[in-house]
Amino acid sequence: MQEISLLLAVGLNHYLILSAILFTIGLSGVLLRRNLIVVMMSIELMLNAVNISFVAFSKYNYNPEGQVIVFFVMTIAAAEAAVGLAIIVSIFKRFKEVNIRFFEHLKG
Amino acid sequence: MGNSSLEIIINLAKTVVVFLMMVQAVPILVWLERRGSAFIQNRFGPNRVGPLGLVQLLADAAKFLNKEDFVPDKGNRLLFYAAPVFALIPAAVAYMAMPMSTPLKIGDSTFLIQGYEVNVGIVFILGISAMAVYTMLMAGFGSSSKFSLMGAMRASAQVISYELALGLAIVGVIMMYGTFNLTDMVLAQQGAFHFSGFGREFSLSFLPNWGIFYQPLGAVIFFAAAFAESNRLPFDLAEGEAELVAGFHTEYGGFKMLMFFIGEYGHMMIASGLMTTFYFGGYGIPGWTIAEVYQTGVSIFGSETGGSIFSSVMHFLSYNVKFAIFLWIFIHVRWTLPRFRYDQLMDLGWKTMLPWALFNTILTATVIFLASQYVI
Amino acid sequence: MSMDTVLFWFLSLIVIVPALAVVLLSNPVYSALSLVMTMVGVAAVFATLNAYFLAGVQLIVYTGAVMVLFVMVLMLFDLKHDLQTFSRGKVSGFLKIAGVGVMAGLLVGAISLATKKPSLIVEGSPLANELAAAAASGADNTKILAENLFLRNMLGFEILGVLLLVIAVGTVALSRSKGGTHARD
Amino acid sequence: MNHQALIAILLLAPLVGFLINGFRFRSQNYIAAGSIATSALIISFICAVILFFELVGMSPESRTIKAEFFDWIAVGNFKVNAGFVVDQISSIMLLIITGVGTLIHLFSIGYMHHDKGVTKYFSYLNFFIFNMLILVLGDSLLTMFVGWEGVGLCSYLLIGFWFSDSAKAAAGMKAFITNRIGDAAFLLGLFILFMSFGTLNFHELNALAPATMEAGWMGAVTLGTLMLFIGATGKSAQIPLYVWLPDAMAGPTPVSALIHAATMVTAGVYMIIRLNPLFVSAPNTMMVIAIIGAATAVMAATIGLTQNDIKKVLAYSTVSQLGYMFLAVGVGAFGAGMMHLMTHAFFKALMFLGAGSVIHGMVDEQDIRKMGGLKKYMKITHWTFVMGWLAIIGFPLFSGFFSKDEILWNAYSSPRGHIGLWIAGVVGAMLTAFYMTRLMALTFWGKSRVDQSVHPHESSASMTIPLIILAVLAAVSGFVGVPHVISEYLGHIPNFWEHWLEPVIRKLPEVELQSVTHSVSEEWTLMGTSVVLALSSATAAFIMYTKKLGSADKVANAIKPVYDLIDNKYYVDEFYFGAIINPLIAQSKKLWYYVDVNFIDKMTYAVTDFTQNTGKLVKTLQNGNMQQYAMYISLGLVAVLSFVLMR
Amino acid sequence: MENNLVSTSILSLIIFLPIVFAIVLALWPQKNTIRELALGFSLIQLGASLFLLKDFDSSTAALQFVEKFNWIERFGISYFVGVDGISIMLIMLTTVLMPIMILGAWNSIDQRVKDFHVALFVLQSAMLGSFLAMDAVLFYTFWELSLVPMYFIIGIWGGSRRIYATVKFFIYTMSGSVLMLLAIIFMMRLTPEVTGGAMSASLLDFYKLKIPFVGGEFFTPQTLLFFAFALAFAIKVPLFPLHTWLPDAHVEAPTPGSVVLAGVMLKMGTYCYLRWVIPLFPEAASHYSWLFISLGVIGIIYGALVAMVQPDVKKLVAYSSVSHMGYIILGLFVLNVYGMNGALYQMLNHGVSTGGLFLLIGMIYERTHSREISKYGGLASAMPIFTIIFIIVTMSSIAVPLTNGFVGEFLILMGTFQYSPGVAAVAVTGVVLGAAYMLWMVKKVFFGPAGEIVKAAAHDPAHALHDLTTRELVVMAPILILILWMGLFPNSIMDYSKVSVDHLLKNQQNYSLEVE
Repeated sequence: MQEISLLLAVGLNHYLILSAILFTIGLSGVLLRRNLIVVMMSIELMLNAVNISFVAFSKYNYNPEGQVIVFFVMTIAAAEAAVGLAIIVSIFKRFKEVNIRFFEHLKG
Repeated sequence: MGNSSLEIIINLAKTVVVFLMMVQAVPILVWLERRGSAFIQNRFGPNRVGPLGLVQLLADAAKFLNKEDFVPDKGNRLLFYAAPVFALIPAAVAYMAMPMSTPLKIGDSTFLIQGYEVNVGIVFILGISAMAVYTMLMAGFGSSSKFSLMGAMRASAQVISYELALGLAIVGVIMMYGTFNLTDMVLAQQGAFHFSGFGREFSLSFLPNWGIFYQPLGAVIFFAAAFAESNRLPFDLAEGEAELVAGFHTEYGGFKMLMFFIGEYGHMMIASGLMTTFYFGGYGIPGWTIAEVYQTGVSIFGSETGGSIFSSVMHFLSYNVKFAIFLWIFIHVRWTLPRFRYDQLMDLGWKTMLPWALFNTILTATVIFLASQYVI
Repeated sequence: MSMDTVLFWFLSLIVIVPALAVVLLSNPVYSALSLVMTMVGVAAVFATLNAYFLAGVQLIVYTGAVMVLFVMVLMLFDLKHDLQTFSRGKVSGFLKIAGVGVMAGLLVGAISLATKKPSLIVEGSPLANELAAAAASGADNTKILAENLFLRNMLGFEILGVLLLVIAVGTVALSRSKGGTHARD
Repeated sequence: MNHQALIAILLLAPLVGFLINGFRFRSQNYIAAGSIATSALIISFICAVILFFELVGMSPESRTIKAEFFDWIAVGNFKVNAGFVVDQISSIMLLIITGVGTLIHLFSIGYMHHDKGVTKYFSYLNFFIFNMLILVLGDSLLTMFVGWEGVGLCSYLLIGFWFSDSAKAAAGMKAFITNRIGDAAFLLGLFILFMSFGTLNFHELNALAPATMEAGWMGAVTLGTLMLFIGATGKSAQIPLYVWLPDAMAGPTPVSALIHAATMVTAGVYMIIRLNPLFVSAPNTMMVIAIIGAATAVMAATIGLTQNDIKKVLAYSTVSQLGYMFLAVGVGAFGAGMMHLMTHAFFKALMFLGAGSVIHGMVDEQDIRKMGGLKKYMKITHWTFVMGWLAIIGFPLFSGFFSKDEILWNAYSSPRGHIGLWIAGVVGAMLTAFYMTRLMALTFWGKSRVDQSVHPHESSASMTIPLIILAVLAAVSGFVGVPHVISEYLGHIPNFWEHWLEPVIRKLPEVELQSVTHSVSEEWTLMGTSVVLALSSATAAFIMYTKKLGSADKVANAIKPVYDLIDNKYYVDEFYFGAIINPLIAQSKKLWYYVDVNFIDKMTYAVTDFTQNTGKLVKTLQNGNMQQYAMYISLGLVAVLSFVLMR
Repeated sequence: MENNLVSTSILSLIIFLPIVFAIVLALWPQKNTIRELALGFSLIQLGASLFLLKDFDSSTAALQFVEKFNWIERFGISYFVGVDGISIMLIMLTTVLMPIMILGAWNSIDQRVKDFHVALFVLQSAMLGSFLAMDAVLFYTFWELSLVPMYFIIGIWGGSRRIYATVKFFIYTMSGSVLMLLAIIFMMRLTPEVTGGAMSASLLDFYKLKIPFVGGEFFTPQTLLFFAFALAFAIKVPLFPLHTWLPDAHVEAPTPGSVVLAGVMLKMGTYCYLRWVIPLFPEAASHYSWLFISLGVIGIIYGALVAMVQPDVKKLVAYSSVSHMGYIILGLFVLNVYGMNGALYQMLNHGVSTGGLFLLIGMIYERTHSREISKYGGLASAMPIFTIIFIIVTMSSIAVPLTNGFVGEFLILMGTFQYSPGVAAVAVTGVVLGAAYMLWMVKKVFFGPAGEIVKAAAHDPAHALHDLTTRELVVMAPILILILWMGLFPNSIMDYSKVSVDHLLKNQQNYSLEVE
């Protein structure tokens, strides 16, 4: 019964777990993928996951601040993508590849 | 909800209907375009198959369906196939949010004459239609052809660029009406021209209360941007249909090509619909308010249901008339204006329209603020 | 089995399957397109959470702009000779996968343990009532958001504006190419 | 004219002379420089004479003139004024300094007239006199110390006067540093006395001197006075710090006469006499002083036997004579010590000036083996030198005879004396007679061994007049303190000296005095013995160095090892350099190299290296692989999460 | 004391005038008048400090000319400055040396002149601030601020190994300060028990603290705090064995840098012992005085021995500084009236005489561009006036009576003797060694036959060794006057500090300062 009700009564938990799963998927992408663009996309995934939990909290706590944050996050994500892609493009121009190991050239 | 299953069924049916409506409008538009262009160019156009060449379209459809399903050798099959399908979806989904008439009330049930009502309709439509870009990109990439890819790039860059101007033009409207809801906007444009502000009332009885009178600049920008959004002349750089290869769908043929056509015309329809809704009173009839129409219907049919049906029908007609006019303008413009150069296109988008749209936004905001705060 | 429940499970699938595809598919173009799918799903999730405006914005910003950029860039690069998909290193690979797995488990466990109570706001308190009333009418949702954004978080908003300006300039500077019709030097 | 102004003029006159000459130091006008300096000294001398007669006019018990100018240092209980005092002891010193000083200044005019730095020379001389006056007039140990160091400084400057000769500059440095060693001990003594008595004022210290004799070595008085005595060994060139004085002969000869014979080197003796009540209370110190004095007297005299440089002979003679003075004060014969100080000042200044005259006449030749027979070339120099010679060998009725005899008698007869001390004294006297006669013989008598190119000549009047005056003084000054035994036969000449000093000299305690009794015949016997021995040794020397010139070498060859030892000055310099100075420098280099460069810096480098190595270690984590960074972050997150959950 | 603006805010004026000057100099458009302007400014500054000296009341130990404003109220940090007998003379030393330094640097600094003077003025402000600050945080601010201009002075205008030297200098001093900052914060957290609740960084409140102390145990608050402070200051002093930065810094620094480093900056360390360490941690200070006395004595002898074998003049003087600073530490930690007065006096002496030596070395370096002792010799014939002045300053450095050095050294040794005769007996060897290395150097450089450099100069008229110019004489005149004046009339200067020192010694266990 317990399990069925868990399946049926969708609440905050469900959204948070969805968010958590999405987040870890994104994280694994960041950790494992070699393609810089995919890594950035995984970062977007993580951001989205967090956004979901913000919105969910916002709804279940009746607090619109959560949505404001999401708004901000989106804006920053867009900015990040722009800059990130610009960097990636310049890396691509230099190396004709977008492997993340090219960033190792930047170490001190 | 007691009658929820019924509503679900009816709503689903409604979506199908609206989608079919949209799809079916395409052959008509194609015919219209071909005939219209023929007249403009002083030729005959399709006139052999059926009366006035109307059946030509069916013949064309048959031809499309029977054409060889050609896939470029090194192309990406998945994307190549997915692209035309995706071309349809955004247009259809967006179009469904368009309010086309007053709700139909039959008994306890109310049926909206639109696919579904979205609270933040504008945002929704913009968001969905923005996805059209992927179509081009997928097609361009999937074709594995330089021309396709270049066309896709150009087209998508263009779309993204003009989306800004488009969106900013709408901001003025949104501020003015204070809502994202399209139906609310239509309702706000009822009656004769009047507004209150600066501590007094203004009214002009001979003008309808349309957005175009409040947002002329916005309307122009929106309309121009809409052309660019739908990749039509004078902004069809990506395709260069008349003289170059056909842009991102160079490699396409047959039914897949048809789907792209449908998608493109769908965009045109969305643009026309939005134009109508934002600036030309939506489904409203100039000089005849919704309540008056409803009352007339009630008086004619003697029942509220009848009044409702009458109102819906009348407004649907009104909407479609305006809609058709804008569609015609699209077609007309296509065959009358020359094409921009690509850098001119970008300059226009970024250096002319965007600043003006910004100016419009700021002007609107200032006026609204002043009107609400100060008395003349 | 209400509509919401069905929608949630459906959308979960819509979100998670493409998300997995993003990470697992070796062709980055497919990854990007899968991500678009996820974004749309997330937008839908927002909509189920009554955040319609955000859903729209999600569509406009993410699918309409950000992801387009990604896809464009990917297509521009046209990475035919695909790279090695996953990073090498047995130990670090194991650590990464284990870390992610453990984190997923921990997060899920933590969430299901921690938030038995759906709301963090004391029910029946004036604030809760007020907010509940505000939230009840979906129409006002956007307005509340707007008020929050432009009244309480004005500074943040302005800073974001500045950030965007900086980003714009920075991006132009970064991607300035040599040669071409617009070349300056 | 009040006393304070007199003392001020006395002090300031040389200072003003110093300043005037100092500011025009580039001038080569030796007449101007000399007259400025000399007149400053004459002014001082006049003041000194006036002050002396003021004292004479006073009653014996209250013979002090005090002058205080300003508070110098006043911290806590410690207060020292710029205070000066003229009493029986300092007045004699005053007269000697200003008197002999004037004569030497005068002599210098002639001696230095060809030198380029003559003005500088005179300014230094005046400055020396100024410091010497502070030394003797100061009413406290600290004021004395000011002069004490000041004369050291001047000595340094004057020894190194011809600084372009590296050896001469080194000699100056050696003098200063050796003196500094003594000064360091002097400072310690000063601290000890201040901590025990709470004052550094001579009169107060003397008044506070304990009545009972202090036994043992670690008592405040014994230790304090010992420390002061070490200071005195430095300044007065006693064992073990005498080594600088022979080297100090590098300076101009009048400087040697003034500083290294007549005045500065006697400062140690003067200081002990100044503090005689205190020293009396410390018999152990007195014993040490006496032994050191006697030892120095003998040892320096032996070295004097073999020296061939005329000034070096005189220098060792000075060391030896100073030894006599210390022997005197060591046995409690402060009066005798003081008297020998005075007579020595006269005859040694005379001999140095005479030597200077010889050197001048020989055009800077100092080696006595290249002289001889100078008697006929420089008559005045010869005869005045003879006076000095007679005085120093203790020829009866010459000044040296009285003072030296008094010392020898006291060395034997004093309760703190000892027959051994007397024997040492007599041996010293014999040796003195021998080497002085040798000096005379080799320089003035016998055949001339002068180089053909050199034409010896008598010096000018400005040089001979001081010689004559000093010769007279050397001859007759002994009569101010004629011993009783002799005065009985000379018409009862009163012992002015004893009367003059009596109020300020503390007698040895009655207990001790009564423990020894000596008869007059003993005194005669001893006196006779010493005189006879000295004169016979002088005769031997005369014969060896005039009649049988080769015999000296034969003797030397006969006792070769001893001769070599003596000829090399007992290898003391070599010992000091080998055992102390060179190891010190070598160890310092090692210290610097091992401690500073290799230990402390290496330690700090170790710290920095540690930081850097840690950084390098951590740097490997920062390999540029961003996914690994992300991994660390996520692992950290996992850790935090697990911690939060498991808690 | 009139209540006009100048007298009530004279201390702020003295601290911040140099900053104003620095700003004016930085903005000054004409490049060729910078030196004159800077000199004028430094003279104004000297005038201001003389004004302070005139109004200073030497008969009281209380804090005078106090100014106190809240700075960071939440932590009780205030802008709190005041002057008493301990600091007044160091203020004078700083302001007196400043014009001398500027005049001395007239020719030796020939590039980035403006920057140099700006740095110098900022440095002066920082040093004055740290002497006058009565608030721990304010003090720390100035203390750290003083490093920055010095860093640039050595790093920009220094010799060939300047970067090494300046980094060494900076890291050494910084690392000490960090501990001090910790200690200050710790003490601030203790202050509520004396102020009744509010936190305070005021030194006067620190004085009231009773910090627990257990003799023989290292890990007691007072002992730890004591060592935290003492270490910071010991590095600055510098106390053996933390001295190795000093020779490097001195050798590489330009002449004015060396002067200010030896003249004033080292005094900041010793001054702070007197101001902070001894009154704040009385039990620990007396309990561990043996340690500092031993280190001081080792420093005296070690510095002297090592100085004796240095081939470089500047390094020799630098090591002599180590030796002299050892005397000061010794004087401070014997904790009696002689030692402390002597130490305070010796701070001034060392500033004057070592500053003078560095100036003189700078003058000769300008002419010959060499500091190697072995290359010199016979300089006295070529430059007699220079030689005379050098010898006078040397005499001051080796503490010959009637120069200033003697008074300080004598009092310190006397204090040491009172503490322990044995220690004094060891320390007194420093007197001998001091004479040895200085005279050795004088002999090698000035005396003897003409050395390499003098010979070269004789053959080459372009590099002729001309004697001191008028400007250089003017630079040295105040130094000589001070040397003799302070040697002859020490009371005229010690009178300003005696009351304060007495007060400190009498109430060492229970120190407090009144505010006038």
